[in-house]
Amino acid sequence: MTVEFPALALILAFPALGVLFNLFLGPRYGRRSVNLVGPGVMFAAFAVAAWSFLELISMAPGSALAVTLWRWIAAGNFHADIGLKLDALSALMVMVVTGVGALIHLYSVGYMEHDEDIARYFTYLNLFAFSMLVLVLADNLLLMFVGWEGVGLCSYLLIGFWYTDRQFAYNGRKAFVVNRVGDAGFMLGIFTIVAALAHEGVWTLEFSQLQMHAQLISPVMATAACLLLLVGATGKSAQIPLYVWLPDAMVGPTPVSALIHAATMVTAGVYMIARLHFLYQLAPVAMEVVAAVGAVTALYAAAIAIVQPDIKRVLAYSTISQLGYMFLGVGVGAFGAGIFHLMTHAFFKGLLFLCSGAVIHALAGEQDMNKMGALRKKLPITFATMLTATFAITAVPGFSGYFSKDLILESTFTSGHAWLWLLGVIAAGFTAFYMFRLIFMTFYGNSRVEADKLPHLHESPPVMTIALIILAVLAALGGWIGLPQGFLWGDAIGRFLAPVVGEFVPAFHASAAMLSMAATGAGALGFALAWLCYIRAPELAGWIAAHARASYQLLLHKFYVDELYNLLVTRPLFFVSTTVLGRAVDTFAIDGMVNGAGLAVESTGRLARRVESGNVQHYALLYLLGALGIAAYYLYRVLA
Amino acid sequence: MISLNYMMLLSGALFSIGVAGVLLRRNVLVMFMSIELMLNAVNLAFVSLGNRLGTMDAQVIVFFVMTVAAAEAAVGLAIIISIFRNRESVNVDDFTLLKW
Amino acid sequence: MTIDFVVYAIFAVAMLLVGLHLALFLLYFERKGSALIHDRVGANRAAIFGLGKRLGMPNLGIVNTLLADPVKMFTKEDFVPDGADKFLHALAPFIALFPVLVTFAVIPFGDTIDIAGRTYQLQAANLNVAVLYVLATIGVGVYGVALGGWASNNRWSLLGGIRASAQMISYEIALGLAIISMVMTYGTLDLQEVVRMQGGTWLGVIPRWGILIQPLAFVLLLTAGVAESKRVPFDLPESESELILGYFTEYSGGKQATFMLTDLAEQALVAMLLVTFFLGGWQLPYLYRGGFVLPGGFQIAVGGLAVSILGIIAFLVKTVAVCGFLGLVRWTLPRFRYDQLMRLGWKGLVPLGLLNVVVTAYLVVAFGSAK
Amino acid sequence: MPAWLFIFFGALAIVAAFGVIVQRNPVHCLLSLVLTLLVIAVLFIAEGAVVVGFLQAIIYAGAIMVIFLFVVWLLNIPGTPAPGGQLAPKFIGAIAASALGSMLFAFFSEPEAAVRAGAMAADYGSISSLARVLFADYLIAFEVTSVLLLAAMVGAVALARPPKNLDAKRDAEEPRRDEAAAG
Repeated sequence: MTVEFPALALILAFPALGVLFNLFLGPRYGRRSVNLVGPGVMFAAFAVAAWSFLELISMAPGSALAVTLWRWIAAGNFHADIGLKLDALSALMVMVVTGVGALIHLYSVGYMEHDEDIARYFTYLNLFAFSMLVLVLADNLLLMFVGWEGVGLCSYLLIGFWYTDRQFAYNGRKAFVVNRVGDAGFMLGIFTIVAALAHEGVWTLEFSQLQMHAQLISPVMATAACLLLLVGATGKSAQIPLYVWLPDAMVGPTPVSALIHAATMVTAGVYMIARLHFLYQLAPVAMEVVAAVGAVTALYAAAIAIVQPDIKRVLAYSTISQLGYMFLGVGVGAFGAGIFHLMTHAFFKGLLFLCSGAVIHALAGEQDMNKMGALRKKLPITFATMLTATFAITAVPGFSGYFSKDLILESTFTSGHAWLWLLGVIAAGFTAFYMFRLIFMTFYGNSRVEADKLPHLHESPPVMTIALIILAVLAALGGWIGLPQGFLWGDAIGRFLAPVVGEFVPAFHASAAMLSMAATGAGALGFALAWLCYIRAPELAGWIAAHARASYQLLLHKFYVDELYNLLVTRPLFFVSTTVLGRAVDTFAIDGMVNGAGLAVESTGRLARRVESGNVQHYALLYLLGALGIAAYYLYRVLA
Repeated sequence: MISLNYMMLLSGALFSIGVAGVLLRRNVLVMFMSIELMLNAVNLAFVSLGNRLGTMDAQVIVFFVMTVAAAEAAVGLAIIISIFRNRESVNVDDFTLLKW
Repeated sequence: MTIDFVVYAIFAVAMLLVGLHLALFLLYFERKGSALIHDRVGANRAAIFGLGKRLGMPNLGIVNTLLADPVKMFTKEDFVPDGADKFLHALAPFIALFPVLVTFAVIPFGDTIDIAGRTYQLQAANLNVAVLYVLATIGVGVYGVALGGWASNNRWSLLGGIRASAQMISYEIALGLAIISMVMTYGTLDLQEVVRMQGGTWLGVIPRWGILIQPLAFVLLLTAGVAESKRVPFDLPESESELILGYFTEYSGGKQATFMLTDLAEQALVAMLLVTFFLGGWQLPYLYRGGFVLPGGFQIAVGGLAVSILGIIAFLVKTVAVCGFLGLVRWTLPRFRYDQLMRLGWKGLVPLGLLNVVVTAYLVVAFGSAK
Repeated sequence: MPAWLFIFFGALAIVAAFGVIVQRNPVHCLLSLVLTLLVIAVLFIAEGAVVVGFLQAIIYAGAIMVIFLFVVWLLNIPGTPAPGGQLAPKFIGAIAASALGSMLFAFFSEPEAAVRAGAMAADYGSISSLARVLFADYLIAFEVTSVLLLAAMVGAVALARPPKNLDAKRDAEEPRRDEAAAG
């Protein structure tokens, strides 16, 4: 059942207020007020969210809180409302967004302490939080799309936050454009759904309604819609083929990378698929595609991550790969598992980014791991927390990542996708390798930090470390809400989500223990290799790079995908627009028309202006003559 | 009671005189006065027709015409003054800005 | 019919004479009254060939006011300045005087009177829209002054004329508002009716005079009226200290006399209007057709004709009294400055008038007009 | 109104109207116009529109025309504007005007159309009847008219006020004048 709960609006209201304040008053009232308001509104929103969450879990499973603010669009039979709905799924998302978001806002206060433009920064950040909350709270696809676009915009604004650097601005634009491609698919998907349903006489985009009438949609249409939506998802969640923007997005401030490009926005695709699971279940083909995309992306990105020198890029590719896991999870029908991993990933990946941020902050903006090392002593808290996160992501048993990733792999296998499972396992191995490589290169070995950076090498201020510690706790223990079946309280989160996203039904049963053994083994192997290459025999890495040059270069240049896209898409596009459209069509056809019209008018005007003496009396005279003509006509009618 | 025709003829004559004044005089003020004259000619026609039809509406309309005339006089004269301030002239042949 | 014509002609002439003599009286009052107030002798030629002294006549200055001045005036050279618009210069004084004189026609100076078995209203022209008529004539009265100022090709005259017309237009509004409120009160445009309604008494004691119903309107009409007649303290158009003699600087002889007569006649007219609207016109308290009915209940029978005559006398007495009052005002108050004049007119009287009209409207709707 | 009176007033009106357009001096034109207006007011009254007639005298002749008079004086125009300007338009204009006149003449000299004489109310043209129509049937128009007058007043003030720079100049001169007064 659904309960009217107006307080939901507050969750949106607080960030909105933050935006307004930071936008209009922030610059005037200065850094302190902004530092207070920016995170403050997020904590307020988190408080409200928590309250709503408690309300929700106190109610019967499967119930939801909802509030409809106002009728937004009404066109014929179709109408869309500004309606918010908080069911299990969105509740989880809201908790993650507001919670992690609040922590990262807090962290930003410290991280951006040297930046002039703090007000603009928090304006964007609050705006992002607002849009993201709209996205997850929306009770219909259209409003969700608004949030979807909003987060895209904020991502663009924040990637290009230091717009004075052309490269950064370019990356921001790249992210935006790529996202637009995805959004186009998303929109087409929406249209497809509307068309398919309208064909059956149902005009709605509300999720509950959609679910109710989903079976009206023919499998073909469903598949089409799902694939189109998937395009959108791959754009937003940086999956093959539209992942290229995410690594470049790393030029933004690190908290942004943590919040937007790790914890929340990029998971929007997963959320959307989970939200529309009923639609995807109608289209097995689409499901397969999702799963395949996920698995391949996971492995692919992990492979690239292995060789990247830039600490944030490593994390970026790791994010892509983890998102791949999520897609894999929802792809094989284990929506709960996907969301579960989404949550844990939000914790540990957010944390990883914040830690890397702390490192970069300490090194005054240095991001190249070849210029780090032996920071263990200098940054104890950062090291500890980052290690925790690493354990979590590499699925060390007991840490949050273990449970969620395991659940995904297990569901993959038991749903009969052995090959995808294998890819996942290998990816897990890669994950372990590159993560520990990161740890080792950053915190162990001998210091390669440049001399001038050494003196002011310092642990981050408490305002940052607090966030780190809290997230570390979450990253460590966050997984325990989803234990394996029949183990203590079992898969609590799965049960919590089940009413919304449905139960996962394995095709056959396999021993969970064995499967997790395999994954963990792969992880251990990766760890061992990393230890070998970067601690035991540091020269080994260089030796491998030297001897397997081809593959090394291939990985280093990310399989040359950017260059490929450049060749296949960008170049032709530019050619067509500049040469064909720009020169031929615009210059000749359009300009010709416009100028021709102007010329015609001008010449006629040059003739007609003779009449315009500018003398009122002449006008009056002409007027009178016209009147006389008319009057004469009537007079004739009367007399004759 | 005067025959309607004569009344209408009178108002027609006044109207034509007003028209002539607007068309022939170069002095803006006099043109303005001629416009007032035309208005009054029409008012006269209104009143006499209203009398024949036994309706008060005509007189109400005349009333409104007077009000509008007052407003128009105020604004029009203000415009004339401001033009005069720039042009030092009330000769309508000098005001030929109203073209291309 | 002819007799009607004759009768009304007589009435008209009578009224005209009354107005002019009032003006003359005012002229006299100008002299002696002002002298009285200023504590000086003033006009003091009382006797011809010392006759009066021998007869022991008091030194009233009758001669030089009522005889010498007019004679001097009309025998002076009629001077027309160079470059003046001769035609208008000659026409202006009469354009100024004419409206004032014709206005006297609608002032009721008495109740009905029976002549040759017919009953006549004691009023030169019994107009049922007399009030509008008065307003119209006052409105047109502006032109004489304005043209007089303009036609004599003299910048002080022109200034005087402009001042005069601006002042008169401004105060016409207050005047009109005051009169409108009275019209609403009595629900008629016929002055005779207005006066009739002021007959009788409240509680058998208080006469039903308009001033008791509309004191504010009285004040407004008084002030605006004085301003209309361009008398002190509103005589800026002819303020000798600034503009030699204002719009009739360039006038002399008969024309100047006409202008002065206009002012005086206007003052008389204002007095009559005040009397008619507020002071019961020709109504003599406790006097009815049958005769007096005193508060105590005593009755004194009076013949119809006598009643009419008593009414006329009452009207004249009241008018003279008001004229005297205006004279007092004239010799008491200093002159306004021009901005003060306009502020008083637009920010003082007009809002008050509007307020009065609104209140009156509410009251009339609530309790019906005084009819 | 007897015929001879009508003929008198009609002739007077037409003569005065011609006076408006033929006289050289704007002031004389204006006076002729005032005369015309007054005659028209008389004709109104003769046609039973008593109140409107008096209003014509009060508002038109008594107020609006005085404003005209002010403006004429304010600009004190030379009595005879410099001759010149194209004459062709004037010529055509004269012809057109006379054509209009003759057309109207032809039109109105038709035998009186069968105008249904509505029942003439006893108080036709009285202020009460006018008020009844004005405040019942035309109330909204009436109110709108009041707004129109307000707008006209504001507009007139805004237009006729001298441009800013003039004020500025005057302010600039102000202190000097004070010094002159002091010295």
